[in-house]
Amino acid sequence: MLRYAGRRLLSAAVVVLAVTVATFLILHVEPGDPARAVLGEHATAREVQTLRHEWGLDASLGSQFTRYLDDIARGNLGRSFLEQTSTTSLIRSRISVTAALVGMATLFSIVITVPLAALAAARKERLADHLVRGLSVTGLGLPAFWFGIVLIELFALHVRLFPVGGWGTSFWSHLEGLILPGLTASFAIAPILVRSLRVGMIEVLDADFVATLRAKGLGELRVLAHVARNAVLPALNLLGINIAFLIGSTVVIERVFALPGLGSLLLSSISERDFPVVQALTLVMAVAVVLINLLTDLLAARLDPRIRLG
Amino acid sequence: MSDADLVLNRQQLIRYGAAGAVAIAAGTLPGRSLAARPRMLAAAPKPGGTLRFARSIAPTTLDPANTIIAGDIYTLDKIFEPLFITSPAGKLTPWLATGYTVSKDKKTYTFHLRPGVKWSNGQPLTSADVVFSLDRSRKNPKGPLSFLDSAITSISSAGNSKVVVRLSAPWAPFISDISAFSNAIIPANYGGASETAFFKNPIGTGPFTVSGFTPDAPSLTLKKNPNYWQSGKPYLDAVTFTFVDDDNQRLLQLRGGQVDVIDLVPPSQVGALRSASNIHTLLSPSWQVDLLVLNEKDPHFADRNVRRAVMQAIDTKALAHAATFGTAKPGGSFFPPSLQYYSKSTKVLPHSLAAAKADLAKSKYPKGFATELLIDGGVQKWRTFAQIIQSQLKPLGINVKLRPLDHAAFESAFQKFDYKMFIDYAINDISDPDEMASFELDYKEGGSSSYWSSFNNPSVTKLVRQAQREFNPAKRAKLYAQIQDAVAQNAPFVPLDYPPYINAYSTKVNGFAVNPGGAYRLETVWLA
Amino acid sequence: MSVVSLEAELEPGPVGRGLIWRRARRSRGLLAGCTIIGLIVLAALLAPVISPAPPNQQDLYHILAGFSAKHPLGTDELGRDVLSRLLYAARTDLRVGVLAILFPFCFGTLIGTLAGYYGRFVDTLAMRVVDVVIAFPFYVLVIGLVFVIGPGIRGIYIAFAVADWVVYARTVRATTLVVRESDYVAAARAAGIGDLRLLARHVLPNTIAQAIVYAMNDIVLVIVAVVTLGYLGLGVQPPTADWGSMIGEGQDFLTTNWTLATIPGLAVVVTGLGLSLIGDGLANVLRP
Amino acid sequence: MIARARRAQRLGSRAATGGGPALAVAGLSVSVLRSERRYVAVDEISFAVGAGSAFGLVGESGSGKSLTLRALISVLPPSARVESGEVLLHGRAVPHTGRAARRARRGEMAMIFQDSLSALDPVVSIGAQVAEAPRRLMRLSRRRAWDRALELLRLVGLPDPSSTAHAYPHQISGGMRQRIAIAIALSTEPSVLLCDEPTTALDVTVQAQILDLLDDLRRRLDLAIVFVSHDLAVIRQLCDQTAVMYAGRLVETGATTAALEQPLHPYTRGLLDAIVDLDDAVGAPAPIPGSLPDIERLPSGCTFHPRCFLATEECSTIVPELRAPTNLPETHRSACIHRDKMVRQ
Repeated sequence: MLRYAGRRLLSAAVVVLAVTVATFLILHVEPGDPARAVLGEHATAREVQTLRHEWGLDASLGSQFTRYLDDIARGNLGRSFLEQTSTTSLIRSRISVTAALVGMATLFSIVITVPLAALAAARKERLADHLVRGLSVTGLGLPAFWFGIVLIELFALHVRLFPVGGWGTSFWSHLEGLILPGLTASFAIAPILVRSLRVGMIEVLDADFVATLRAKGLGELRVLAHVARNAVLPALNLLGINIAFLIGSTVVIERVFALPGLGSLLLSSISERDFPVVQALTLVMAVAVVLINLLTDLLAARLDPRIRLG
Repeated sequence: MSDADLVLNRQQLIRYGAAGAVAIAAGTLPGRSLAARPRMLAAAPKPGGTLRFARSIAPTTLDPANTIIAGDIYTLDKIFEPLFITSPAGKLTPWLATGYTVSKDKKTYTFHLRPGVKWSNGQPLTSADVVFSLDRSRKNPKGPLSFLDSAITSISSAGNSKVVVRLSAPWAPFISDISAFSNAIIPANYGGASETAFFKNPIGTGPFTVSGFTPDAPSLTLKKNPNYWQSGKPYLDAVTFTFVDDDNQRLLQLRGGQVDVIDLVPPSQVGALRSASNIHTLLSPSWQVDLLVLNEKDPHFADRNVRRAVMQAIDTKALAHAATFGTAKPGGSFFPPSLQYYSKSTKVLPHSLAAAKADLAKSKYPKGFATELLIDGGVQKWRTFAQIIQSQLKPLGINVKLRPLDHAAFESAFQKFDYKMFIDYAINDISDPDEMASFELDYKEGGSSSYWSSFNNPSVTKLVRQAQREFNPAKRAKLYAQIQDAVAQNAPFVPLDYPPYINAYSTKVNGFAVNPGGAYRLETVWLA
Repeated sequence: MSVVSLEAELEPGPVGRGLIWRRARRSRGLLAGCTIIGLIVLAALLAPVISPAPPNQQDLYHILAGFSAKHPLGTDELGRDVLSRLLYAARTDLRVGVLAILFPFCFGTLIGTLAGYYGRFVDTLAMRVVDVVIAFPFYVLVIGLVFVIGPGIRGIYIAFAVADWVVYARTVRATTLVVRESDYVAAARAAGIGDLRLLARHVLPNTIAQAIVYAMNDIVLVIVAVVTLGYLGLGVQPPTADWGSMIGEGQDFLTTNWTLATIPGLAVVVTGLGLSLIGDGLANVLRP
Repeated sequence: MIARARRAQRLGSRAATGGGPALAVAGLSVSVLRSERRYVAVDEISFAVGAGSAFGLVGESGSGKSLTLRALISVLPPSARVESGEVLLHGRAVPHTGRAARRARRGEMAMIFQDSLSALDPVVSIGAQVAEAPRRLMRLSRRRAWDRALELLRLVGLPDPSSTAHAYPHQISGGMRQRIAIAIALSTEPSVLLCDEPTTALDVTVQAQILDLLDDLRRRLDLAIVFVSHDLAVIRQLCDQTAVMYAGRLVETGATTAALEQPLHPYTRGLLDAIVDLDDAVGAPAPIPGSLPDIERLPSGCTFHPRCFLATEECSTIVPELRAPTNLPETHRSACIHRDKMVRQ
């Protein structure tokens, strides 16, 4: 197992490097000039040029990239154009918010997915199955801001159970502030997981060992637990991918609930063409995504011994 | 709309319930400003308490000379103060300077500093601080507003309480330029600290101070400045800013009682907010005008008749009513009504499809043409404006295709003249109209080729430069009236509307007011 | 002699053509799904006849009006009739939704099957490319695309073609890994059937179920994604109506006129329901 | 022996609830849903098995014998349903479906299947699967449940229980897997063990070991065994009572020796002739003409008549009863109107 993880970490480094190169190229090709964005409309061409020179943007693309690479090698992720601070300090203060949000969303989506998928599979083609289908499709069709605002109206305004938004100061207020956003984010992932787990469980329910379990006299819940463990593989893969998408798309959730996470920083730095911050964020997110994929594969091998780690 | 009606409303609310009040409110309240509404019971201000303020943009720096972003300006103006400021009613008011004397040739100004003003660390304010601050601002190569001080040749102190400023030529907007936030006064040599260290724990003359400022933090707390020169003020002990960029979320936090004041209330919510009994909505006139800019480098819009046809085809009354829910006044002159020397009698081309068709017939493209409208796709308001303009130009045979881009791509497109029409807003940062007039009409010197419209009318440019040197208010008013008429007749751009600043706050907040530049001084605010 | 237990109505291995058709006709879910989607397509085609007003006709003095005889579903922020826009939007969304996922579905499933079946080098290479695409920030890609090919619907197809196939690849690979180990694939390989025929006849029918189920969800995801892409200049350009933009425009009025965002949202949900019924129905029919 | 001691203590409690055979089946019928229509797959089956004895159920594939077993232990597939009849444990009737059915059978009835690989959960370790029933149903602590599992694995003859317990089903041989399936069945301390052709998929040598194990367990644990198979040799070795099933009906019942030496039904005679008798070099095997009818199109009267060498006109109209030939004891019955002719041969 360790040898496999080692080899995967090596290939992960290659992936992260590839992502950095791709982002660097596209960013520098795209329209929009960060110097102009900072100096505003009244700045003269000369002023813009002095700032571009100060940031080294007037050098050739090649030399800019080599300088960027050895900066990363030395652990310096550069300074933000827009805000007079290093990208690492910007990211450090926000990464815990996004990580907590992604964690909470994953937790909620698992807690929602497994029982619903089990119910739908056990009652195939009957009322419960169609209700679960309706629920999950509603989760897909209606966007995050819709659920967010409805949850706020219900649980933060009418019933003052949770804060309307914001990250709060103490650990408890962080947690309190994450319930509604986590739930909203899970509505985006859970529907896809429910569908896949349901199909998986229906296939497993036909397997003979289910008869053995029932013959043993186990209750329906215990039987479904066994079935879920066998059917979780494809759903686990989807969960791995979706967590990666979730990291990239926390923007909407962070905006709707005013959470100071990486998502809103990513969108603002892209729209202001704050290259160092975008590149630093992409690097961090790429590392997170690759680690999550590795984790999913290791978990899959752990869950299903038949899978040989190729 | 006298205050009595508002109280009546509250009683009706109790008697008829929310639904009844909404019907009454929607019907009776005109779409105009509720600003300057005298409180009925002028209770004495109660000191103490912390104001919780949810704002849309977080500050990235507190350095007055190096920023133009709203998030920074409306934070640092609580810490640093200029010699003059603009009052909520839009008037220049002596602040750190009690007044000034000017030489006969209008080229030398002597400012008298207000006695007894102390820095937040207790040190007295001296002329050396003023000289240091103004020189630092005007000589800054990267300063977004340093062009305002281009007329200054030298600044020197005359004793501890006087400062002498020499100009290269008479310059009417000078006092207004001095009132810009970029000319706020900071201690000489940053009070002995390094520049970065200074702006992390700034020392100012303003009503509040901040310690350990970190850019882009989710919240920021300003503490009361014990040495503030206005005795007894600020009433508040502290102000906590939280930064929430989603409009709905800011509003919900106010309704949920999580904050006391919010900024940038979306116009669509103003109607609903009127029915909320514990929330007050404040619409304050601004120095902003939303413009549809026509690119004269494009053959169609080089033709004056086409531009006039476009201006007359657009029904700004309907646009303001629908797109801003009646909160903004329809466009007329290219000067916003709140700006000094705005002329009510500008010869604006009235909206009339017939006149538009007539002008188009006289142009080189009588049967119309296909064109493109560039907008910043991320802003809902511009998407709505664009679709209205698109459908209002259709009857002329002008088929408009929309081209929404993300913010940075949008800016770089029009700044490279890579557009046919585009929508954006122009805003004056100071009370003097010269900033807007020269920036938008002085093709060569304005710095933006007439707001990227390439409008180059020598007679208009002459008027603009004349107005810069005219000190007699009546003569200056006449010059700006002529300028506004010329713009209205030549239509380099179509003024669409004048959006107000819309804030909302809980009824326990008193003394909150916003000047046309969007700034709100918090030393007058107190919590009931 | 193997015991033919009564539940296994079919012999293991590939599913005969005739049998698929017979099972398809009998599956209630599939039928219900087809009727829902059929009704929506019908409404889209009959849009010019049914809708009370032209979809783009603005009435700036009657914005955000409630339900009325003239406007059964009210008017939007530009005074346009919501019902008409809803019907015309069906045309755009179904077309964009289905076309946008075709390439990802086929390409992703192909890559997933090959990676899962052949393993080792092919698998590692494919999965690392997948990791790169997943890790890449979608927004930066979209803005780049707008610059290269300009705004409009083409951008949506390319954005999804570049970014969306990875989900299919990973899902299909996971199930292929398991199917590859099963007895009848080993038996078929032992019987000397070529890899290609074996993949098509034996492996794919078993792994396609997960891909189809996801594809049906994916169409809905495309329709909703049009909102965020629209802000950045990609996708359906105003004034053309589409559900995604109607939901996005309705966001500001959610607390005052909640129906503006909710009605197109429900339209997407009903379409999603129909598609998911079809997806599950197909998955059942194709399952050996 | 630990097992015996515990059984004695449990036996006490069960005896009190009324005598009667460990398992009795009265008029059991099961129908199956095929393309929107229901067909009878098991028709009015009745038999009984006393504690410590083994009952054989013989028939070709598709005769409904496996479905019968699944009906007894109520693990019928969704498409099948019990139409009528009763299942009695120690004289007490037990419900056919639902939670009550499962609770009534807990600690009473267990079952093992033919394909041992697909009968075990592939992703759970063997020890965990054996310990699951003691842990979940008998509320034993984790430690004691694990010990019980090792004990059971030793009971079914596994050489090294602790290492096998940590392995997974796909890592061990067919024979060993079947022993584990038996261990799992025994983990619920049943009094009745249903076996659905457990040895068919195994090679002969392993088959014999499993049969010896079952026989040994029957005696030592006083188990009632129902053994389904199509292999008459296996039935002769293990079972003292036997029933022959054809197209969902019992066609002959009786002591194994009687039924297999002096068959009273032509179908049983045909089955015996189809066996390659190693010591009888001369007689070539004579397979029964035709094939098993499909339950959707069953022949009228006696369902075997199209393939029967004794068939006469009435066979296609009269539905034969299962009873002994004239003036012979009811211990050996046959469902054939010409049963008396079979006696003479």
